[in-house]
Amino acid sequence: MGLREYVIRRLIQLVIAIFLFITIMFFIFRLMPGDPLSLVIEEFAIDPEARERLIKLWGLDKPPLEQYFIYIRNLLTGDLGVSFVYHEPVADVIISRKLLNTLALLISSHGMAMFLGMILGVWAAWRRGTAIDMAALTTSLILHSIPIFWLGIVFLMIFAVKYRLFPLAGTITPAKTFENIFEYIGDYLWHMFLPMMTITVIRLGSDFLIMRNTMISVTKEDYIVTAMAKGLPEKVIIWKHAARNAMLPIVTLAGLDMATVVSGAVLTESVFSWDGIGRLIYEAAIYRDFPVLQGVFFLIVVVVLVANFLTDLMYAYLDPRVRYE
Amino acid sequence: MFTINNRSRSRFIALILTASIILSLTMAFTPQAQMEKPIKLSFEVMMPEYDPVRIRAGELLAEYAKQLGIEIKVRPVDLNYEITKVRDEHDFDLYILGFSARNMPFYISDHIKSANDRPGGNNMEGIRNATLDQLAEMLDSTVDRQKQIEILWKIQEILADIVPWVGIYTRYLTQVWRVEWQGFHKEYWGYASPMTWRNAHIPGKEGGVFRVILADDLKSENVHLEGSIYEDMVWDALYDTLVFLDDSYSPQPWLAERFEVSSDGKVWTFYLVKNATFHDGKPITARDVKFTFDYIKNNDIPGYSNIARYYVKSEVIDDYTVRIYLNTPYAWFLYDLADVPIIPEHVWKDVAWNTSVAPKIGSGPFKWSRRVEGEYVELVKYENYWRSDMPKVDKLVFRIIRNFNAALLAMEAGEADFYVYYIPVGAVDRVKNNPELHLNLERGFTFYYLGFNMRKPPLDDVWLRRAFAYLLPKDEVVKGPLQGLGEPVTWYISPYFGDFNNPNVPEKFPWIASTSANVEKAREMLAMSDKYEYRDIDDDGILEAIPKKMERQPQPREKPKTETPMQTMTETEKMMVETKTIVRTQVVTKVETVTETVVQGPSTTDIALPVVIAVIVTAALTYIFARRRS
Amino acid sequence: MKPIVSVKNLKKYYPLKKGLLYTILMGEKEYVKAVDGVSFEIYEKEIFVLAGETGSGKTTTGKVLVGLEKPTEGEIYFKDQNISRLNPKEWKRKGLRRKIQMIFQDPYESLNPRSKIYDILAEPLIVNKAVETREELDEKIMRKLEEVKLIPPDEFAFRYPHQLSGGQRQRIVIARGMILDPEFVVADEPVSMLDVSIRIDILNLLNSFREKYGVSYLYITHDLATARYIGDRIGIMYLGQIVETGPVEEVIQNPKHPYTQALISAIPIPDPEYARRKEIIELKGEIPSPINPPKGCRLHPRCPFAMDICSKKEPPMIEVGRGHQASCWLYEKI
Amino acid sequence: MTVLRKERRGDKLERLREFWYIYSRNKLGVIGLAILTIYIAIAVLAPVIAPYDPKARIGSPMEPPSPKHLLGTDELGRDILSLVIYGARISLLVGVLAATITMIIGTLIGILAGYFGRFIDDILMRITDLFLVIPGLPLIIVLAVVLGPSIWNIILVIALISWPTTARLVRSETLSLKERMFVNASRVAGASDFYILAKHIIPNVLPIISATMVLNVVNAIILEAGLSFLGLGDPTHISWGTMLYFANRQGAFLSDNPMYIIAPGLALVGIGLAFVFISYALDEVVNPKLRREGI
Repeated sequence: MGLREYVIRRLIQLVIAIFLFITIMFFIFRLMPGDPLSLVIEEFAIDPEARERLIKLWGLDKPPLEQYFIYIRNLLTGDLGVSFVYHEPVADVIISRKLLNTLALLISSHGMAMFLGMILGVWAAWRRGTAIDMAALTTSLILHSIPIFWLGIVFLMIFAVKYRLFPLAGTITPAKTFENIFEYIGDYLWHMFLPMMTITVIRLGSDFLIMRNTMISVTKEDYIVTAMAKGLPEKVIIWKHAARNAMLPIVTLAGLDMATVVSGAVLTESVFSWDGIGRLIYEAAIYRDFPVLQGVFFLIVVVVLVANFLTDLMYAYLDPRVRYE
Repeated sequence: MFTINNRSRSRFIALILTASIILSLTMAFTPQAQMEKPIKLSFEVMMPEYDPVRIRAGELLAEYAKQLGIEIKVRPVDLNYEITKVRDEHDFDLYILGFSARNMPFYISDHIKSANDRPGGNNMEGIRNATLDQLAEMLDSTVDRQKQIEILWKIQEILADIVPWVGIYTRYLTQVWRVEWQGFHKEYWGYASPMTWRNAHIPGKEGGVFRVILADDLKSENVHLEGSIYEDMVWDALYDTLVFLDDSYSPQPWLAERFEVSSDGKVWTFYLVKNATFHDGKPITARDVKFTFDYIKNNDIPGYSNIARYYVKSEVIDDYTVRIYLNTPYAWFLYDLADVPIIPEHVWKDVAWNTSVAPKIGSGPFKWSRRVEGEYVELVKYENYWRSDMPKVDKLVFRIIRNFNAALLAMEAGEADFYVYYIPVGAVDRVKNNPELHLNLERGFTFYYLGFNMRKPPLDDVWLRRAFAYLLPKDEVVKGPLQGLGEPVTWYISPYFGDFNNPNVPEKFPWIASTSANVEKAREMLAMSDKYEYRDIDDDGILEAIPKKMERQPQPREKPKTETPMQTMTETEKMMVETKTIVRTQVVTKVETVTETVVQGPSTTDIALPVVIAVIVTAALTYIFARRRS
Repeated sequence: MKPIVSVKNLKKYYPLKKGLLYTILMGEKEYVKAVDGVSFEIYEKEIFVLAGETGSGKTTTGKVLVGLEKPTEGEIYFKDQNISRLNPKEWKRKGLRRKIQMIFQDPYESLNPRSKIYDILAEPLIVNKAVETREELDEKIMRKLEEVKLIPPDEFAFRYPHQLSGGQRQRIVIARGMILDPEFVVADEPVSMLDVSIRIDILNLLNSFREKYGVSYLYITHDLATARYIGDRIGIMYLGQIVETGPVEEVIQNPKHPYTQALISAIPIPDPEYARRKEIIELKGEIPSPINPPKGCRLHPRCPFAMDICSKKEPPMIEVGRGHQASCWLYEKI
Repeated sequence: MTVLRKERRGDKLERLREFWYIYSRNKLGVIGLAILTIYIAIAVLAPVIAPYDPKARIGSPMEPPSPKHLLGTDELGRDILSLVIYGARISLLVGVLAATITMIIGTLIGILAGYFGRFIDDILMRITDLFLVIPGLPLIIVLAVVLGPSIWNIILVIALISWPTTARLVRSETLSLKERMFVNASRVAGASDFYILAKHIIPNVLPIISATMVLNVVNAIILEAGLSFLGLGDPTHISWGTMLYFANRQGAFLSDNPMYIIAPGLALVGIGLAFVFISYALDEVVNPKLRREGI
């Protein structure tokens, strides 16, 4: 039965989903009251004529439907539009230092959380029911219920204000001249430490739980029981047999859990003044920078949908039991 | 009871659901008949949700209004939403907004013209006053300062009389610097001024780095693109202007060592300093000045709309003399010039005005060095600056810290030298008690006010608006949420603008002068109304406004301190008024007929979502009910 | 005698889920031919057995008969009334729901674990508006509980299914099937999930309803022993078709179709005498896919007696005894 | 038959007792329930417990903790302890209401998709997938801006974002339930789709997803706090999120009273914990496959 047909079908679904998404987003953003110029009025008494000129310049005077068609047409040619605030093509706004900052923060923190979560999860699952497991479990449940921004503030209060161990804001020491790349990286990591720890700690809770639960079910599977019966050393069984098989769900979930990841990024970046995509989203919403908002959402959704698609394909390819339905 | 008839029951439920939805929809869209019936004094006051002080101000107002029998719902909203409702849809009762009115004397005409009482126009309160229209028209074209003052004084009196809005409080500009630094100068934004960048230094120390905290990143690297006030701080250091505004807010020569104006006020001649150069070493000549203005005019650059509007052409007399022609006498021209950076023709002639990363060859005391997006902007001293005594430091670093807590901590830690932005009240003591920091409070011109929708009865009653003016606990707002970092507003044009402020206003119009809530006075105001009778007819503790018959004229003694504006006018003004009234009235009546039919119902956004959801749910339910396996 | 139910050339195909795109790109839709041309009659007070392996289409036939599935082709008559094209609403309006009922196989699965026995039994009465008052409802439920030998009824009525044993549950399942006093009941392997020790009781219970109320049954099973115990006539199904039909005793004692013979020879029989007489017939290979069943006789790739014609033409039903028919080319000349 | 009816009530009680028996063996669950009870008591009895009126300005601004004001005062001189106590009301309201709406939307869509299948399923699931993918907080920011800040809008918006997970779960449960024999049995008995949904599907779906529903409460509470913290909440209501927002805005960070930040945060953690524990325990009770010894 056709893998090819399955791929084609999923591909078409993917395209439809993306199209549907950008349509919904476009109109939701247009629902927001005000235009990019509304904010200006509080700071400067902007001349009404100048305002109308700008509105025309940005094509906001056209009916929404026409704007939509123009948007779709531009999108098909790879043009995401021009930011109202930055006056740059949206792609340039997004693919910038901000994106790198966010990626660095998210990858390091989530990688760390995953790594620690896995180790702790495996370890706790193996000692299931003991006091240690119980303690780890309770801790992870507690972590699950801490608001991420609050933890960030508390970290700042303790480590940045009280003990001055880490900087309060920013990604590097401003205007410092770095001797070499290592010095720069060191400075960058020093700035990243607190936001990274914040996300790691919060994330650790759920990663640990997932890993622990998968491990528990994996250890009940026949091949583990067989391995135990064969008298293999415990370490070998845990790490070579059980953990490897339990790893899959956590990796998959991390990819699919983009929504939470982005939300966490918005709050964390805002607490630590980390100049990244999360802040960009927040500001774009406040400034009514529709093109940037659409661009960022487009990027996120395409990444997630394509990731989903690839994961499904991988599964379909790897696991003969998956039916292409 | 026991016999369950599924079909009839489901139909019944579906029927009820549909009926209730239709009913609620009709109720939502039915215009409320307002004209003849008593109107309940129940209002909504909008303010931007992000500002705790304005929210508290609204809550305090509501508290006192309740004592009088006026119900006020405090509704913090998104700023954009508020502006859309207020300016574009005129769908509001009361609103609180801030006005960073650095150009208030110039722009006030924009806010009071009847013609601007249109969606999107700046006359948000719906002021329809022929006299104000005349005065505004005159103000726009009057050059003579004395005359301007005369007109502005009159405008202030009329505004204080009809009360389309009431000022509540001004917030001080808060500025912090490390005590060792000196040489700061005041301008629009207090000490974050061009002259500060040129002059700041540590006495007895050569060079050094001046580190300024920017509350936001540059949105683009182009001096012509509208950014935030923080952006202007960077460009002020990078570019020179023909004139600058001194500490007392009056224009002084700068790149133009002197200037003249023709007797009709339309032709300005500027004599440039001769040793000024751009950062690439080329001299700054009259041609560059001409190019700068032509460039603005030809591109219609939004940030300089006044220049574009009044500028006709320039004439290069010689390398260092340029003559600028305006289409009408324009008194505020010099003030505007203080904002126009002189750009080099040889660099900009082929550059589009709105490129996001434009050349940064400036004319100012600092050269562009580098910028790390989201982190900092670094400028270095331009060694060949025409003022050899400036700048005093080697480097000017703008460090971007958006979080004010972090910014203040950076100041404390000695990581920055100068901070102009919001200081949370909780942190004021901490700054004050720090011997290394100096906290400067500057009155400034930003003020926050309560605006009325005068189109909407009973807010069309001047006595009700005056009552509101009496209900505003301005002092409590200042003492409470503002923690003394500001002062009550009792004027229509800030004393900051010197002579433009009419000092008689508080004395003549006690409701504007009132700084504490005075419920009794407010009640008196209501009693004096000739338009409505304010009485609680349904005994719910909230007053109703009952329209009075038109025959009942107000008794003359009820308006003791106000005169008809016409009587106070000079003869020339009267003439102008008469000639223009015909045109005006036509416009006004036309617009009025439109606005009168505006129906006050709930806004579409308020009901759209619940309705959509309700419809979907009902549809889904009815679907389940109706469906049988086929 | 008139049949109470007669099934004529019944077909039930399930389309393979392929999606629109596949149909457009690849043309023809593919089907699982679960039931492919089945005909039989059931007479009043008769128990007709449908027997066959898993996947032979017997359960699908049962589902179509009670209206759970719609036939792709063919007709079903209930007392001269064509019920094959009716939708659930019409089933109810014509009162067929009260006359045709089903007893399910799995007593664990077929009772909602969150409903009490009382509610389970009340459901058919309520949805069919078969009772007027609460008293009547209570009374009917009590009576049925007694009839299925769950005594005293109030002991059981307010329990949850998980509080009962498997046999007791199956009695509940039967009580539910019988509570509307139906005339025809499809019993889908009603005893297959039960311990052998209580199977007889359940079968006897079914029989008692036939004696008492004259209910006819379509008894679906893969177990020829119970078929022999309870059935009057039997139809042996293979790949969606009936290959042999006739009186139960006759078909089991004297099977004609090679498939039937193979089925019967697979039954372990404790009687050595009988076992010795039996010839062992073994089929080759696995049961083929019902998506593309073999052409001609469906058994031919597996049949030890396969002839040329078997792969070319489908055999007709051939009379091999009194009321005994088999669809096999072996008997063409007889 | 009077005897029967008495028995019926007793039976329900017994079921409850049985449930409690299993549940009470789960220590975390009991702790969670205890915490929740305390919170509810605080919310209900707020006027009695709170030492001051939360809106009254009774002290000087930003006082550090003292015997008079156990947690100090805020920038308006209001008692922080009283504010935290009253904040329980809004947080609970938001959490429970948002979770309820989430559950209603999610269950409705999940059941429709799962039960009726085919194109309804296709359409609903594509929409669900889309909502599942859209990053929640940014969309909430946008919607909060669209709808304006009010506690009801926030509840609505949170529900609008959270339903897809529930819908997916309900759908898969419905899919397996509708193939169960007792559904077929009911159909043969002549029950309509509506009857089957109401009597058989929903009662069987809800317990299985109950743990998720409880978890939705935590998510809603934390989301509300996050939104409020960003300044997109409803500043006229006292919730822990808006308290943190004001604390942050007014520089409690740098003032003498860190409790302004610590206290509402801890309150949030506590309520979150209660629901997380309960959810965890419920999961073990309802999905016995997960049940483990010793916990």
